[in-house]
Amino acid sequence: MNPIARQVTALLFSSPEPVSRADLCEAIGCAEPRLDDAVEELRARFAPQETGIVLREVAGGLTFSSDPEADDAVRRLLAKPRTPPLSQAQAECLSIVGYLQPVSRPEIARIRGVNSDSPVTTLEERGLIEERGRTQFGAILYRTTPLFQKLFGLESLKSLPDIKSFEPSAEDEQQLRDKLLKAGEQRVS
Amino acid sequence: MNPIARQVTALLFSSPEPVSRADLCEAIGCAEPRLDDAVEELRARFAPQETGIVLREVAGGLTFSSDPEADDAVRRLLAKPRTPPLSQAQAECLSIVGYLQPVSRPEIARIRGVNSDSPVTTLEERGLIEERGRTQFGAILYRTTPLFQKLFGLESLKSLPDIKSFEPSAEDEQQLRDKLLKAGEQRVS
Amino acid sequence: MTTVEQPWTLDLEVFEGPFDLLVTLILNEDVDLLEVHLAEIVLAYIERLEARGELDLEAATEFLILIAALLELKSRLMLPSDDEEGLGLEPAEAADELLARLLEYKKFRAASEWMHARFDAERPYSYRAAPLPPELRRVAFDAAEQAYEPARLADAMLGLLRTPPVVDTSHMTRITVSLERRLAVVRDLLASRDSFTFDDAVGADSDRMTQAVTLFALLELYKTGELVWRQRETFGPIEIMVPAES
Repeated sequence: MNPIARQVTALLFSSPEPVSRADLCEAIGCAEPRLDDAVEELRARFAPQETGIVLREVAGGLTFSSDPEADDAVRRLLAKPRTPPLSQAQAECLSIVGYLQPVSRPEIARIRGVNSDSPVTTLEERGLIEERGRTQFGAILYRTTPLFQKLFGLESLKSLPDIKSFEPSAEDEQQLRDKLLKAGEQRVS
Repeated sequence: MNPIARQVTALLFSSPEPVSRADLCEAIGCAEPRLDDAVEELRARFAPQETGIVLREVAGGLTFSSDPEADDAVRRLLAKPRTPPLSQAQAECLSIVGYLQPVSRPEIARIRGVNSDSPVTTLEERGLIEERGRTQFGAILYRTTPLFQKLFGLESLKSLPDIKSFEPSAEDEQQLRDKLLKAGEQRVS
Repeated sequence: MTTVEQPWTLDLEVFEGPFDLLVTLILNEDVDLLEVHLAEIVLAYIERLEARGELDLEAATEFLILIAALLELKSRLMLPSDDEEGLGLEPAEAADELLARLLEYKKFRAASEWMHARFDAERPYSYRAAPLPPELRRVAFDAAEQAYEPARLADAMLGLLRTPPVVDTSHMTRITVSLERRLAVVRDLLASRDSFTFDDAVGADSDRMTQAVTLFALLELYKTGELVWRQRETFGPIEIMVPAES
């Protein structure tokens, strides 16, 4: 491996957080194009099923993770319980914060139709969302954290799928409207 | 690299501590001689000036470290002044401590309307606030540090922006404190 | 219209909140809404919350409101629209409003499925958990330069001094009927008479919310064995009695 690629590897290995390309260039003292070449070399070297370590681009920077193929062994060694799955309530709240951020608790509750304090608190404890200011009425606003991007393998928030792709189709909408009206009419009888 | 060598790499990468050969064998589920072969392969692969990561055999077992040839770059990256932007939660806690000091953790939580242990701990780690005695009930009291004044460019605590001009009813510190606690209670209810 | 012989069963475990339930209920092709007994769903839903150890009156109330919205929609459709007085929304508007909320919810529900899938796919990647040594977590005093604006502290302080406006809840009196109060009323009646009717329990000029909450109170007491009830004919009076000693 060329010297810059080796330095990048050492930096990514040492840093607890993903490192941006700009910070890598600054620490190494090299120009961006040379860094890009080095990153390409790393990408091949630390590809899945190559060395046990894989290069990932998440949360606005580069970082290493262990290869998923070694997941079982890693868990046995670290006696690590599997990260608890997201509950449905947490996943819904996380989607709302992810797409509407910054967004307040009352707004989350309004969209879900249920009080959402408990899943919001849990997401905050899990480090997936954090406070970001307050509304004019003093309610805390939330946004997602860099850890969210890291755990969801997102390079940035722009890597989230377009929210439009989740919108019910015009057909679905029409069907829902028809059924809703029909439900209302049926109940008249 | 062979599959066992890849697994060993993933394990050493993931573990914050050195790992003994016995623990590696157990986690991977392989016999010691096969592990020894894999370690030999790693020793060549992760030799100094090869990849930026080096394999080391220390008292507790095997571990990775960054290649000393990259020490200067690592230091430049990690020793960058630790003044990341303040989160909203941190800014609120810091302003409460700044204006009301000394102030206890439970009081900070009451004013903000949410548990504030995490931002308070981060502010303490970053050297912006420090402990200053305890209340009669044993809660730790906090005050700002000289580093806080330096990072905010304040000559003294008297140079904090004047709150009275925005909130005329907060004549003195006691009134400000009462108003804040009352606002905090209203937000929670 | 087909008759559904087999009562339709609803696996309530899979629902998150009333919108989720409603969307499913309304869109389920196999379900003839005429055959779905809303009261049973209410009961099953509340029981589920209770079984989970989270009988949160707030959540239960939200659910009742949603069911009430559906019933209200029905009742408004019964009325010629020009007869409506003092009602905030026209029936079509009421339907549109409910529809808009259901659609919005459905969108985030779909996004949450993506979140689940992504989270699971990413779980096998482990990142190194080696935190920075403490001495690198703060800037050295001598090297420190101004990095923050004091105005940030004043802004934060002013944010903390703001309070929410007092919310006008006069239009919400319908949902301030307390379950505890209705339970007490029913228990008093049980203590003083052998039997009484639902109309006795709600009072002569009760509103719909009082009726709904009283029904909920009766369901609770039925479940705990404090009362039994019967209705001899459809739409006839509901009689409530102290259970016979066994």
